[in-house]
Amino acid sequence: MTTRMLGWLALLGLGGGLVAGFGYAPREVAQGNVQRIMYLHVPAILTAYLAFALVLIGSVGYLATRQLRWDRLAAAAAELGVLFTGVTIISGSIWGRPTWGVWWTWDARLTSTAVLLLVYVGYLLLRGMVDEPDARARYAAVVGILGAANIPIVHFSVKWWRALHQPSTILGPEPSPIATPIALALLVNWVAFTLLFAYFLARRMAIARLEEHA
Amino acid sequence: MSPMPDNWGYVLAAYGVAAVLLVGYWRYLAARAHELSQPVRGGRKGQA
Amino acid sequence: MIAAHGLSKWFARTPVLADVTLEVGAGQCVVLLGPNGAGKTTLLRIVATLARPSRGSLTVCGLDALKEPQAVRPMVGVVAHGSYVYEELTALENLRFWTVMADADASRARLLGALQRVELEMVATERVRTFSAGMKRRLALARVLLGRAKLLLLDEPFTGLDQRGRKWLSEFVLAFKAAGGTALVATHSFASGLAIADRVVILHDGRIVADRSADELSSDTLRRLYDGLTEAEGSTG
Amino acid sequence: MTAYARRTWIVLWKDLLTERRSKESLNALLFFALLLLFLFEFALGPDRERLRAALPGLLWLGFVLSGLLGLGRSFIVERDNDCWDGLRLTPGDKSAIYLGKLLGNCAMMLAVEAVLLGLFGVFYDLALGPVLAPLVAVLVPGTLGLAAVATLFAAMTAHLRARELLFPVLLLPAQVPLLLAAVSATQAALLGQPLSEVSHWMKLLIGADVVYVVIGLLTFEFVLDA
Repeated sequence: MTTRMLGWLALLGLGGGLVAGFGYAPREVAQGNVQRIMYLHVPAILTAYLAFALVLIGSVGYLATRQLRWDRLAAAAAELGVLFTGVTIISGSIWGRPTWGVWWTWDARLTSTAVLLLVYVGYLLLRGMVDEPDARARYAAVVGILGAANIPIVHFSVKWWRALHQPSTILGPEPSPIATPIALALLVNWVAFTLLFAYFLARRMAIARLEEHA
Repeated sequence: MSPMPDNWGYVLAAYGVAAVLLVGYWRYLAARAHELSQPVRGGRKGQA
Repeated sequence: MIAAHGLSKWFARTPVLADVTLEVGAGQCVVLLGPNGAGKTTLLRIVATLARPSRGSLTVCGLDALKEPQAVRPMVGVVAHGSYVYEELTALENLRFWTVMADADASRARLLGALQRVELEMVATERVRTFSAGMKRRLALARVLLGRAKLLLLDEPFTGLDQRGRKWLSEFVLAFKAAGGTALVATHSFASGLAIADRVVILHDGRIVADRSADELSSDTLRRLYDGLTEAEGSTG
Repeated sequence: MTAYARRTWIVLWKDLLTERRSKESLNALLFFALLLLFLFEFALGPDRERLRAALPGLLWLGFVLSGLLGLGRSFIVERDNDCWDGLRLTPGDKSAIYLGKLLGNCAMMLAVEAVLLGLFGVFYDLALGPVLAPLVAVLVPGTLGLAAVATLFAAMTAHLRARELLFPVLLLPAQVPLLLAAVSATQAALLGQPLSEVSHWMKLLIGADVVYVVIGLLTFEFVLDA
């Protein structure tokens, strides 16, 4: 079964990611070992963005074809997007505590990620409250499209809003040039997260199919 | 730029919470799939 | 006029229509009978393009109603439980709204003419809030008259009408038919239904259990047929 | 006038006429705006300077909360007598209905905003006269964006069980960027700064308006129609 294979592959990747993040990559000079949270945080947010892109694709696909498999894609991707956004925010918050001294700061990136989380939690709540599969798919698709179109608007508004009150965050716009081993460890973890995402997505979509026909 | 203390506790916490979330989701998927693969009990006839 | 083949509809996992095949020729009036929950309203809504069947094919006025609902809509006139009227608007304003929405001529004279045909010209500038159910239904029929509908779909049109109102409505349907229109009427009123029907179709539990020409049915035989069909199965369901 | 414009106009006409006769939403909303004013006062204390500093935020909070109440109801009138079905059966482009509803909602929101602004002016001794023009230049695009998304979501949630809950839960996160932009631009306007100093916010407002209205026009058909 290919889904099962994907699962083992993801597990293998995550193992490799841990080895790369803790064994191979060196201790970062400025931040110390706390920086290793990055190997969790960055792949998680990249995966979340992949998920939200798939929500958009599934939404447009459903409205164009009216085939429920597109809706299943959007629904599964949204759920996973929320999951990985949650991982992103929690790991970012834990990283922020020793780095900034606070659990939560209205940093531009944390804030816009939190807004995204709220948008897609709303999406999932909406899905839970419509019983008719066709209406649920249509409404969800509209929210999915609007949510995706909103991502850049949210991004810029939050960035400018922060710039207004506080010119630059401690992290700066981009963390200073990344050393090759760190970049490599990030890459391994990113691949592992993408595999895990693909595995979850396949299983979630299969379950959605069963739910429809049950 | 002074090097920061190691803070392994925070690293562990971050990975721990992430593991709980991801494994929790995986178990939820497994439970749901198991539930759905069971034969439907008691064919209740619905009335419109 | 209507050619439905194998229409099925589920709400969630509950089947409401099961494999309904129905043909209605132009100029016919077909009456749908059946107990509550038999699927009459669902069938009408599907034919009206207001709902999509889970399975099956549907042609209305020679057009594929599932692929081109937009093309079908100008040709069907629907009067359902809700009569599509706004309570705060007057009768005339309601007609004006729907006529402009349908992109037809909304001149005052034409709207008043339609109100005259449904005998509402005296209350043309009264708010619909004050209307009885029967008056609202007549207003809805005036809306249909102002369009280009060739197919009239009525859902329980006799409910809440007195003797005179039922007679008036029957005459309205017969006149619509005489003018070349087709009608599909869902009702549980035997006498009123039979008075306008060319054909009677009985629905039960989402299936067509009888399809008879109205000529061969008297009110009594219809009642016996109906009771036999709906009770026999009803006891097990 | 094209058929599209005629349809848009008749929807707007019907909604405004209904509202004028029933006064269902507007009266309650104006009263609600007055209540908000008192609430803000009680929550922040009588310190006038503090209230003034928070004014742009409070103002938009008031608009958004009124919007949640008023805009969320904008399709309720279509539920009575199944008018919803009637709208679905009308031929032609359904986005005309959205546009008409959107214009009606904008009109209602702007009326509430004008009153709320006037109340703030009286209670907090603001000289609104000189800043009125830039203020309007911010209020109009801000309101349009708010109403564009709200109209779409109101149509969607109109016949759901938990409408009152779901509508704000969907609308508020989507409106964060608009709120940030509008509050910042309103602050500049109230301080008498030229709007060119906050041109990035104005561009964001207008850009967001375009995105929201276009999505509304394109997707409304799928919200309305089966």
